[in-house]
Amino acid sequence: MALDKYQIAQRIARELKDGYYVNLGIGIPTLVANYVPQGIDVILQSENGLLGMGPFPIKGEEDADLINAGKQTITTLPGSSFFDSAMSFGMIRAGKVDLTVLGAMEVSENGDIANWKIPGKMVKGMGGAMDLVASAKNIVVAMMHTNPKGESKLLPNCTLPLTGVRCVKKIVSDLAVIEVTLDGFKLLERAPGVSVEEIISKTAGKLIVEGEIEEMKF
Amino acid sequence: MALDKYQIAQRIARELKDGYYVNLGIGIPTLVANYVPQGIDVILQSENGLLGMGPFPIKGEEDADLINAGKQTITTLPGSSFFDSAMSFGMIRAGKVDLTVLGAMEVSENGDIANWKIPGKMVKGMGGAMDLVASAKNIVVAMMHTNPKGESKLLPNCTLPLTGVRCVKKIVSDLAVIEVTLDGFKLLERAPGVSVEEIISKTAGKLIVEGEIEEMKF
Amino acid sequence: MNKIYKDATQAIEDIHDGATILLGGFGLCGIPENCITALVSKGVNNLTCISNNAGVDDFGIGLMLQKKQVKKMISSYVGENAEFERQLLSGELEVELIPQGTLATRCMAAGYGIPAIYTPAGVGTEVAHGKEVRSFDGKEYLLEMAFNADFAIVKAWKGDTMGNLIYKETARNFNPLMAMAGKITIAEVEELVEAGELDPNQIHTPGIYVNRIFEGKNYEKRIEQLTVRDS
Amino acid sequence: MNKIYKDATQAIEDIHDGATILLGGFGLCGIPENCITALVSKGVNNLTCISNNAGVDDFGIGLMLQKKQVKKMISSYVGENAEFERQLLSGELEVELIPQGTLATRCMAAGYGIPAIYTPAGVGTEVAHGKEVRSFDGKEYLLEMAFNADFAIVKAWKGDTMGNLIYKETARNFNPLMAMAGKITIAEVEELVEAGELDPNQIHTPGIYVNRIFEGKNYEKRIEQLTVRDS
Repeated sequence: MALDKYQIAQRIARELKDGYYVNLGIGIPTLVANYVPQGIDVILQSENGLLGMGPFPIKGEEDADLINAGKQTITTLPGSSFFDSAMSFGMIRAGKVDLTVLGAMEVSENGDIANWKIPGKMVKGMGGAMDLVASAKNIVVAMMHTNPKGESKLLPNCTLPLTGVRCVKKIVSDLAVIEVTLDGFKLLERAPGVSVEEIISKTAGKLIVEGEIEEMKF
Repeated sequence: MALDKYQIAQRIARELKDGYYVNLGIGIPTLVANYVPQGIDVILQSENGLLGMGPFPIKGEEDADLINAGKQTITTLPGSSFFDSAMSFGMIRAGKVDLTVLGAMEVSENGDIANWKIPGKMVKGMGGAMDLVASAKNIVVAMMHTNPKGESKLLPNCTLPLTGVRCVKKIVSDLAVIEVTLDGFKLLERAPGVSVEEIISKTAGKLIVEGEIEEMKF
Repeated sequence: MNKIYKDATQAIEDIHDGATILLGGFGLCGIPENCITALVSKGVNNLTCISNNAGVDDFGIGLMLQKKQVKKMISSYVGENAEFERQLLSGELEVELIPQGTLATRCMAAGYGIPAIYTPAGVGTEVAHGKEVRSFDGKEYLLEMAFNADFAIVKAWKGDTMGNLIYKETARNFNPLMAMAGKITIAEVEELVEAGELDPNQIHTPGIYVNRIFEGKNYEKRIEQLTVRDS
Repeated sequence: MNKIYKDATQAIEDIHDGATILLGGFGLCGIPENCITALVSKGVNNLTCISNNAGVDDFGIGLMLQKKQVKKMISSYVGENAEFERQLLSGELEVELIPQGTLATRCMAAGYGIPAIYTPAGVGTEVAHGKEVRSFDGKEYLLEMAFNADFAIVKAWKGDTMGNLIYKETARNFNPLMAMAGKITIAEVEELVEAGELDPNQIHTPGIYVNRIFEGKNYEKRIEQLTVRDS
């Protein structure tokens, strides 16, 4: 069984370590916050100017001046701080954010990522994604392994306009956990019940498979 | 009679306009604050991180955390703000400070200034002076016309290491008010009882004297 | 010295056709609602607007787009605005998309008298086209220029008669950066107080950067994505 | 996550001979007194110290100079320190003098992930020797590199257990800039409070920049130039 989006988030949450500062993108990455392992403190950074993002507000207590980068109403936690967008991207560029999780339309075997534009179809803009991928030491992509037509999104080369080059470190898809190495994609784990053969067949880029590939447990 | 340091400050104060943000250097420039014309509001910037510098504190009310760039204990005024040194020099470089007054050891006829170092004798450092002279739109120098040996400090070229180039707009010395033009020093006013001839004889750089030169009034 | 203006209409009176304007806010959060309304009423045209987003169809900069007052939009993210997309696809509207951190830092650079900055954002992408790429310590960066804008229009929570500003929560975002970057900076505030009422340790934008200030009215503060939990 | 240290001795324990250290403060205002005392006690040597000033003979960085712990001093202004002058003239101490705004901005650049900045300060002077000069819009600027320091040691007024810092008055000066610029940042504070006790709108240095924090003791806060008026 392929993972659902909650399981993808849950698996990514295992990458968290105590004291990590983490930036979570819109979509599946946002869900990671719900699966922070017990006994671990992580601090969420929202690039519109907040460290220490808390959960959604209780109904009726929403505050228009307090939103995250996805423009959702949120709350703060004890120890939060607000700052302007220059400082926010300053700390991102300076490598102070330990883990960045974001979605992707395509990832290439050398770690390039495309997630901001489909020429002629979609022009929403890159927002903060280009800054994040150009700066973060540790970028994990949450994505579906294939597009709705069944075509692989893990490619030898991206076909869409790039967001950043040679930056993705790890991919957690509905089918697998994959590390991006200097030699290409490397299969680390497979989704429960998903065969190595299926992952190979759905990965267009070079995929390294070495030894026994463990099944993820939930 | 040559001006004393208080009269130099008093004459410089006539350059102030309502609403001006002003940075006053150490020494005679500091005294300018005592002669702000009536009916005019100026805001003093201290480059260690304060806008709205007030007078010295009343004895016993001094605060070690509240000093000016000369390291003197000071006070704030209503509407003051504190900021860090990067923002302080940011506003200086961005040209937001309307008038900068500072001392000089030498000024050349093209507006170069030297005021931070005497090789082999004095090495205190430039502090914020190089940032100020490189950035300010409007720099007035308060200085003695000659050194203790009677040698002119208004030169064809500076002999000491420069603080900045082509930046001084006006000089108020004990003898004269001089504008720095593209063609050299231009005599604007003379101290009460000081002759044009004396000023000419004590100015080593090219001095332009056109028409009647008015005497300053106090 | 008087920086106090009666209202938005008076504060934006001299904004002319063809002006370049920085507008604070992120999404609909912390946007200068009063000034946008006044710009729409005034009907000034051919504007170049620099703002992180372009509002929604019927709020924020979207209101100016509807009236076709904007010639060029410089933003980082412009989704969620159908009229914007229509004008963009029809070629009526020029759009320059730049990374959000680059947008923020180009404002700061202007306010700090730094003519250009190096940033890694966009290296190897179409954002790098025509730009200088330079390597420092083995990493590549793009040279990006400070903004040069005629006006900056920002929204703050509190301000005083000297032009000092304090922002609230994430409504801070681009506002302090843009406040530093305009040749003329106009600030609308929810509450305008006398000089001395704000703690000088807590000023986000010192008054030296603010030319005009007024107390705004009738803030709607629309929420773009209302997300709540039950308990 | 624990950023809290017992005292200065513990917080600076791993500062090694030859380290490059940024030290906050302007004159004797806002200097990390506890950490300086601990560095003197520890006797660590061959340090490169980056600080706006070098203290006075018997206070601040002057204490480290007396013990000859400093190999190189990078400052903007070093007057009022006889022992400093002696070591400088005798060649025992290397000194690099840089404009104050350049010093501040090179710290900020490090904290903002900007590898280098352009500044007009020092163009045409000996500060420009060996540096790239570049013209933007007809004005010349020097290229100055971001600092790359092993440690930053700063002093704040209040801090919380997450490392968030608030400075008081002009004791802010270089502290927030250096706090952003160290590979490891150590903050000493006059009062250490629990997370949640500080207003998140008023944090000057967000905790992400601070690795270690402790509540300092026995602050002398010496005044360098006591100037008062009678009434």
